[in-house]
Formats: sequence, C-alpha cells, structure tokens
Amino acid sequence: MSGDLMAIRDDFPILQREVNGRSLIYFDNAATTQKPKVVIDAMTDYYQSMNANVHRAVHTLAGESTEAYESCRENLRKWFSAEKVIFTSGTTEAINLAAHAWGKHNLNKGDVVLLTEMEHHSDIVPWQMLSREIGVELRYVPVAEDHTLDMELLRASMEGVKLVCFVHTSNVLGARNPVEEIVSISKKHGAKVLIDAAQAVPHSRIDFTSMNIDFLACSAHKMCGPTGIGCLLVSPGTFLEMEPFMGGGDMIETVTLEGSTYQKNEHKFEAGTPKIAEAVGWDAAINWLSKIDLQFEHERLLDMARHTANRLRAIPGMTVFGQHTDGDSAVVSFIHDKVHPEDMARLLDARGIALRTGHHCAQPLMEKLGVNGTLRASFYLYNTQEEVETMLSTIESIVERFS
Amino acid sequence: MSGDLMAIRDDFPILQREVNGRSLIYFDNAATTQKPKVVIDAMTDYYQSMNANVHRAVHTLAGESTEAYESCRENLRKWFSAEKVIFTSGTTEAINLAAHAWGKHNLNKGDVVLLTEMEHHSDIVPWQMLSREIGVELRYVPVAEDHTLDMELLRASMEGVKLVCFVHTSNVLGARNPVEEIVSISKKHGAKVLIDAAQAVPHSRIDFTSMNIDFLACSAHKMCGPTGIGCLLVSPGTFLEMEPFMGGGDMIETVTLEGSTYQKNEHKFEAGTPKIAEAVGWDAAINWLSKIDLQFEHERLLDMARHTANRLRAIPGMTVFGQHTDGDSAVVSFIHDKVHPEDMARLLDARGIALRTGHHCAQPLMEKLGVNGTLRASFYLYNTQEEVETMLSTIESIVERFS
Amino acid sequence: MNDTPSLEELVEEFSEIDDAMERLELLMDFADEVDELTLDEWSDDNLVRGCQSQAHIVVENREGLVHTRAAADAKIVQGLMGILSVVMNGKSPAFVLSLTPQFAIDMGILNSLTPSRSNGFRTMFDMIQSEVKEKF
Amino acid sequence: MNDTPSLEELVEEFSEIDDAMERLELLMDFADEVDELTLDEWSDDNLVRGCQSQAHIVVENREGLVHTRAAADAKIVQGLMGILSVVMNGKSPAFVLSLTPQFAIDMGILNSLTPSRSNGFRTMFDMIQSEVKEKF
Ligand SMILES: Cc1ncc(COP(=O)(O)O)c(C=O)c1O
Ligand SMILES: Cc1ncc(COP(=O)(O)O)c(C=O)c1O
Repeated sequence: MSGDLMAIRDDFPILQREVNGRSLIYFDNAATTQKPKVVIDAMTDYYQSMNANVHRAVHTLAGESTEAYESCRENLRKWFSAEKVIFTSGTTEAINLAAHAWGKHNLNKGDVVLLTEMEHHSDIVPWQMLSREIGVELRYVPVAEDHTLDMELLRASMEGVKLVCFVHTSNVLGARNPVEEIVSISKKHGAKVLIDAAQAVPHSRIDFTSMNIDFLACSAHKMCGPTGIGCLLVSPGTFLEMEPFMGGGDMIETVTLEGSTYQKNEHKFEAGTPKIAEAVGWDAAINWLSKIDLQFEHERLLDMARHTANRLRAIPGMTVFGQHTDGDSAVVSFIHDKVHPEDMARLLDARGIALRTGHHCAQPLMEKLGVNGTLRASFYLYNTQEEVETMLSTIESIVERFS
Repeated sequence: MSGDLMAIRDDFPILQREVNGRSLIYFDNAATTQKPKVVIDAMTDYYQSMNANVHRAVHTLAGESTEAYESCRENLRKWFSAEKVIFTSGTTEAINLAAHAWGKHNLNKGDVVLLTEMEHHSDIVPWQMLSREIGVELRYVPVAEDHTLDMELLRASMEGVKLVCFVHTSNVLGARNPVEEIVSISKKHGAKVLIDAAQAVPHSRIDFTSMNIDFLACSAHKMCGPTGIGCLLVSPGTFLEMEPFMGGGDMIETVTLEGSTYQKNEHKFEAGTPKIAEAVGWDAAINWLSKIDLQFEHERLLDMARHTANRLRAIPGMTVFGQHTDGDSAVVSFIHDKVHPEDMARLLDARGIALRTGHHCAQPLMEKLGVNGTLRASFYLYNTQEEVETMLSTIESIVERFS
Repeated sequence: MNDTPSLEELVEEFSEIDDAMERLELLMDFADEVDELTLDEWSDDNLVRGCQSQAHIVVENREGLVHTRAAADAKIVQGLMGILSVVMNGKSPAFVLSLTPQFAIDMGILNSLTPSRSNGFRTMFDMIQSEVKEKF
Repeated sequence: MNDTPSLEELVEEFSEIDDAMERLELLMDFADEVDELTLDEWSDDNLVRGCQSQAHIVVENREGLVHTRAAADAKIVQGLMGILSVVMNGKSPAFVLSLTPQFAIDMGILNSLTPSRSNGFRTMFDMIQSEVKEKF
C-alpha cells in the first residue's frame, strides 16, 4: 500500500471498524461513501460552537452560521464552475425540483422527455409523475447488447424532444455515457439537458458551465459528505424560467394574505430552515477532495474494477456486467447462476466484506439485463488492492463451496 | 442555579462559547435550539462506526443503519403517539408534503382552506401555491386586538372549509391557540385539520392520536435535534388518501418503463437516500428530552418570559406583544419606539446576547401588529434567570443611552 | 416429533459457533427442513412482501396444529424458513403466538429485526402469526 | 476634504477599541456623516434589497467625483453608510472601485460579508460600485 493510500485511509475513522471479527472491507461506495474525519469534525464543531438559524438575524452565531452555509455554496460554485447552486436533500430531490420548478411550467402536453433505460429510479419516477400530471410523453433510449446506450436509436428519437435526462455514469454498470455527444445532439435539437451526476461527481471534476447543459443533480453523501444534502446546478438562463417548488420561510421576499413575492436567487428554491450542518460537512468534504488527485485515483480504482471483472469472469457460472472502459467508474455488477446474490452477500458479510445486492434502484435496466438483481462491488479512494484480493478469494471459495 | 439546571447546561457544549468576550447568552431558541452532546455524539458515532445507505442491502453496516434510521421513527411514534411518521427535511417540507400529497388530490376548486393571520410563512405560502394551482380558496382567521385568534370569527368562517391549518403555538407571540376547541369546531364541520407544531413540540409532549387531527408538522432542530430533518404525522385514514409527492428510489415497489407502483408505508413519501445521520441525531434528542421534566421546565421558562415581559413593559417607549398566559411558550416579542430592533440586537450581541430581529417569517402578523419587525427573546431548557437579568439590564442601559 | 430440537437448543447450537460464515452454513442446512412449496404454488397471495429475494410462505391448520410450507430462491432465506418450520410445525397455535422473533438475533444469524427490504425475516414471522390468528 | 480620515486611519481607530459595544457606538456616530436622503427621496429604485432594515442609497457624479447620499432607519446601518461616505465621497471613481469591503471586518464591526438578509453591508457596497461603473 502506498504512503498516500495509507494517509487517505487514516482519514476515515470507520475503517477501524470490525465486522464479524474481520476488518471492514467496504465495497458499497456507489450507495454511499464513508466520511473523512475532517467532515465529521466540521459538523461537530458547527454544533458545538456556532449553531444558529441562518439568514434572518444579526447576532454573531447567526452571522457565522450564515457565512458557513453560504460558503459551502460558494465552494460548490467553484468546484463545479456553476453559477446557480440550489441546495436540495440529494439527487432525488434535485431531479424532482427540476421536474416541478421547471418541467411543469415549461413543458406542455405532448412534449417529449427523453430518458434512457439505464436510469436510476430517481431519474424515472419524477418524470412518470410529471407525465401523468401534464401529459408529457416519455421516451426511453434503449441499452444495447454491449450494455451501452444505443446512440443510433438516441439520434433517431429526438423528434419532439424538449428535455433530455440521462445518467452521466451508471450506478450498475459503471458506464460513463458519451455525455458530450448526447449534449451536442440534444442542443442541436433545441432540447434542454439534465444530467444525473450522482455517480460521476465522486470520481471526477465536473465543469458544469463548459458542459453546456441546463441541470445537473448530485448528492453529498456519495462524495464524502453527509447525508441529507445535495444540489441542483442550473444554468443562468434556465434558472430564470423556474417557478418556486416548495413554499415557506426563507424563499419569500414578502408575504401578504393576498399573495407572496419570491427571492430572486437560489433561496427561492430553498424553503424552510436549510440543511445547515450538512452544508458545513459538505464544504469540508469538498475541501478534503480538493487535496486528492482524483484523476490518478480514478485510474487506480478503474484498474481494480477491471481486475475484479476479469477474475470474476474466470469463475464458472459467473456473469459480469459492464465494460470498464476508460472513463467508466469503478463499479462491478455480477451474478452467479448457482449462488443467489443475497446468499453471496451474506456470506461475504460474514467475512466483513460489504457489497450491495438487489436492483440498485434500476429495475428497467435489470429487466434489460435479464436479472432480478445483481451483486455490486463499488470501489472508492480508501480501498486497497489487498481488500480486492480478499474479496475475490472469498467469492471464489464461496462459489466452490456453495454451488 | 439549581443542580438540575447546571446538569442540563453541562450537556450543551456550545454554552462554553464566548461571544465578544462574554459568555454566550442564547435567546434565539424559537429559531433553533442548541444540541446536547449526546445528540452530536450520536451522529459522530454513526459516521465513525456504521455509516451505510439504508434499506436495500444485507451487509452489516446497512443493517445497522437501517435499524438506527427506523428506530428513530419508532421512537417518534411512541413520543407523539402516532402511527404514521413521515420523515421530511423539516416543518416547511412537511406542510408542503401535506399540500401536494393530500391537498392537491383531495381538494377541489372552490373548497376552502382556513388559515390564520398568525401563521408562519411555511403555513401560508404552500397553500397560496396550491390555491393558484387548483383554485382552492384561502380564508384567514383574524388576530384580535388582544393578540389571540378571534374565535367568534373562526366559528363564523367554517362554511365550505375542507381543511383547517393553524399554528399550535405562535413563534412571535408565544400564544398557544385553543387547539382543542379549533379541532372540535373543524371536525364538527367535517374539515380535516393540520397543525403546525414547530414551536409546540420543544415545550410539551404532544399526543397526536388523542388530538384527533389529520396532520401535524414539526422540525427536529427546534427540539434539540439536528438540522435537515423533521416529520409529518398523519392519521391512518388520511394517510390512505395521500398520493406520492416526490418520486425516486426507496419510495417505489416496482418500476417499469410504463409506470411504477409505490410502497404502502411511510417510505412512499420518502424518495431518495434518507436523512440517516439526522434521524440518528433526532433519536438521541428524543431520548435526551425524555429525561427532562418538560412540564416543570415549561413553567419555569414561562415564568421567565412573564418576568421579562413585565420588566420590558416598565421601560418607557417599549411595546411588548403576547399575553404569556398558561400554556403559552416562553417567547417575548418587543419593540422600542426609539431604538431600532436591529440596533438593539447588535448592541446586545456586543454583550454576547443573541436575540432575533425581523418579521420572524410572519409578515401578515407583523402587519396586524403594525410593525415591520420585532425583537424576540425565546427561552429554552438551558437558560437561567441570571441570563435573563443580564439581558434585561443590558436592554435598560441601551435604551437609556441610545434613545 | 420428539426428536425435533427445541428453540432453546437451536439458539444454543447456533450461538456456540464463533465463525459467522459457519453459522450461515448451518442456517443454509436448515433450508432442507422446509416443507417446500412447489414453484407453481408460488403466488402473490403467499409472497413475503418487501423481501429482496423471492420468498413465499403458507400456514396450514393441520388438525389444530400449525404447519408451515414455504420456499425461497435465496438459500439463507429458506434456511430462516427452515428454522421457523422446525420451531413451529406441529405446535399449538398458542405456542406459535407466544414466540417473538428475537431468537434470530440470539442465534447470531441476524443483526436487525427491523422489517426492511433487506430483512424479510420479521415480515415472514409476522405473516405466520397473523395467519395463525386467522386460521385457528 | 483634507481633514477626512483615510480608510487606514478609520480601521485603526475602530480596531483599537476592545469593547464591541463601544465600537458600535462609534459606528453609530458615523451616522451623522451621511449626506442624508430625505424620507420622500426613499424609493424602490434606491432601496438596498435584502436588508432587514429600511436602507436607501444613491450615488451621484459630482464633477467626476463620487458622492453618495443615503439613509437607513437603523442607526448602525446608517453608521455603516457613514463610513462609506467618509471613505468614498469626493474620491475618484477609480479609487472607489479599488476598494474591497474587507475593511468592515478589519474594523471589527462586522463578522461576515456574506450578503444575506441580516447583512446589507455587502449589498450596499456592491450597489455603490456598480452605480459608479454605470454613472462615470
Ligand atoms: C411556527 C413555525 N412554523 C414553521 C416553521 C418552519 O420550520 P422549518 O424552518 O424548520 O421548516 C417555524 C420555524 O421557523 C415556526 O416557528
Ligand atoms: C445514478 C444515481 N442517481 C440517483 C441516485 C439517487 O441519489 P440520492 O438517493 O442521494 O437521492 C443514485 C444513488 O442512489 C444514483 O446512483
């Protein structure tokens, strides 16, 4: 293990944890990542030394809290090169916000929203609900035999499309979609673009402005930040087309019994007491991530994923999904024809190894892959080659023994 | 200071904090309360030892996290005697959830939603938005001369009312409304009832089931819990009338390209990765509160509020709002005719004393009171008589000096 | 029926095993104890809802005594059903209703009883008890 | 104009005061330095948006030099305006545009520059600079 990796691991208190008598091997990073100590400490410190409600008060704690909360936004603006950063409770709420605040007011019956078969439920269900409400048509770009998006069919599906929503990087396959190409096709047809970047942001720097898209959704908890917070990035032009989603304190300018006027900035979409401690934690996570060579780590982790995929493919009865080509994220989904994923996951857990099983909130993709669910190992910054070897040999012996 | 009070104070790390060279005197509790160490520690411990995404995995950390998350719900069920506890990001989202998930699907054009002039913006704006969307009529019960709800006019306003939404305890006046009477009038007219209990839950045990209402909204951060979480309590019958609000992971049963089916329990309304650490913190807050004699503390704090109101009223040029009758919460709003609230608040802050100024997200009430804003001192469990005396003598000397 | 181990004996047998994987192996052995539903008996009616794996369970009243039949695609889940079968089959409704699911924790085979999509045990257990209440 | 203190002198004067309340008192004294807008000059156009208190500010081009006129209902806010008046009035646009709002922190009269509903200083400051850009 390199010194850098040891230093990274030292930052994560949970790695000291034992599960069933073994050191925890945490390979469920696509579900949520662990948190470095600086992130936990930042929140503790917030609660111990400056907790107060933000925005509407002049006392010192309120000033400091407001500063801390807004400095996370400032940090995210820089990190993502984005002008408008609306805080939400996560990717899911961010996409729902886009559907309600923009979709409902700017799309009409018959307009097409283009999705893909590779989407997470969070990028399907909000649009199905919008479709039922205002009659937009949903169209899905199929996943091809090789588990990538069928770009020919995408190109052929653009008629009437007003909004294209797709996942930057699949949480099941690890596949990074041809983002630039899809954006350019969409823009050529005058469609807006929303990108679900939940799985992309932990692994690479995203430059929102230069992507030339309209919305980007992500969650803090998948990039070393706390639960309960995420954001929707919005292009300045599209921002002006959005109507309020939820109503309440902090999002208004004035309220009378007859009606209300709203804030003009991001607060317009952040009703109620915001996620203050969460913003403080996310801010610290961004600062921590900014010291990591993400490009280097991305390649290291992708190599681990390729190695894992190869070794698994060598096991009789094993099917491995995904291509693990350059740019893909370090996620390996697999299934054995004799050992049920749930049994495999429980047996691995008996050795302290955490993998996820199930449909990974991507049932349409599961259907396409012809399975009910998969096992999924997803790697992150603190994972080591040794941990991977332990998992692989444990899987090999489980298959040998129980199939 | 009694031993009990000293023990309570010892539980709150932030009370060690100095502001402008003085010990912090925190009287902004109606905006948000401080957090006992056990709450902060519970979240730290969660992140350091069991952080994982909940519900859909069989590994140990996921099991423990799920257990921790759901045990908060179980705890809230008991604490509030409620069967259905839907997690939200706070009171504001809870009311928006009620408006979207129930109001939009069960109210029709012309149906009346009855509100009061005493409402927080969070219980006004969502209904104004619903009104614009589906044409329900909003009607407001006026606040009378004595700063209580005009019950005669309330009685006279029930025609066509399908939903009555009101604040249990005002965040500006501290007034506890005649909840039982309003509920009984509403039920007699066949109207559903939603109660904004943001300010009530920190000060008293609420028994949801015996209140015979349909919705109750509250926030964790006002009752020693973390930011970013709150809940909507729903009666079992009304729960069945609710349609999903946000779509995404965790709230579905099955997703196909053609449509989706939803969970049947509270998860139906909790799309996306939930507020896991926040639930852990709230759980700890409830456990901490359960050891406090809330009835005793309520009376102690209300006495402090009365004392404050009396002393302030003795200052020439001072107007004090609210009655501070039994059952009211320990909130004192006031304004001086010569010293601007913002100046007063900044001068108090120079002595380490934190009060809030402004409209307190209740502009219609401000209008009724004939002011742009007030200063507000709100007391909580860790506040002492000595702190109150310090504030009062500081206010007296500020008025003397600057008016 | 005499040679079926008691719940206490089962708890002891499991809890004596230190190694978590060995406990799961033993649990999987209990999959064979299930009076198995055939595939064509699997239906929405007897589905254990909220399970990640496919799991089905029915309760029969056999001359006043409880008899469960079940099946699951995951072997560990069927093993849990096997434990329930051994403990409950041929017993009186009163006995079955007196049980709590806590024993799965004591055995060291589950660390949570919260019903959730990853933990159908509690759901199975509750299903059996409510069917017993209905059918007896 | 010669006897107006420089920004550095002001920062020093304030930062030498240990007691926060005394600093605020001194700040309130600066309220008198404002070339005050009369009440009927208060308009939506010159409103400092997002302030908690009522605050208004206009920038005039007086023979190529900056002149601000302002008013606020809160005395501390008008004091902040007074500081800005002393520092900026009669100065060249280039000088005014070269300033940053950091001095309010250095003076110890604000602990945050984040524009928010409780902190109109940053907004006032930005308003002046953008009006200077417009009008000169
Ligand atoms: C009476 C009342 N209702 C609603 C709210 C809104 O609560 P939150 O900001 O936590 O959503 C508050 C708190 O500000 C309140 O005092
Ligand atoms: C691709 C993708 N989109 C959306 C989500 C939803 O994120 P969250 O649950 O944080 O809202 C996830 C994570 O589960 C994801 O992997």
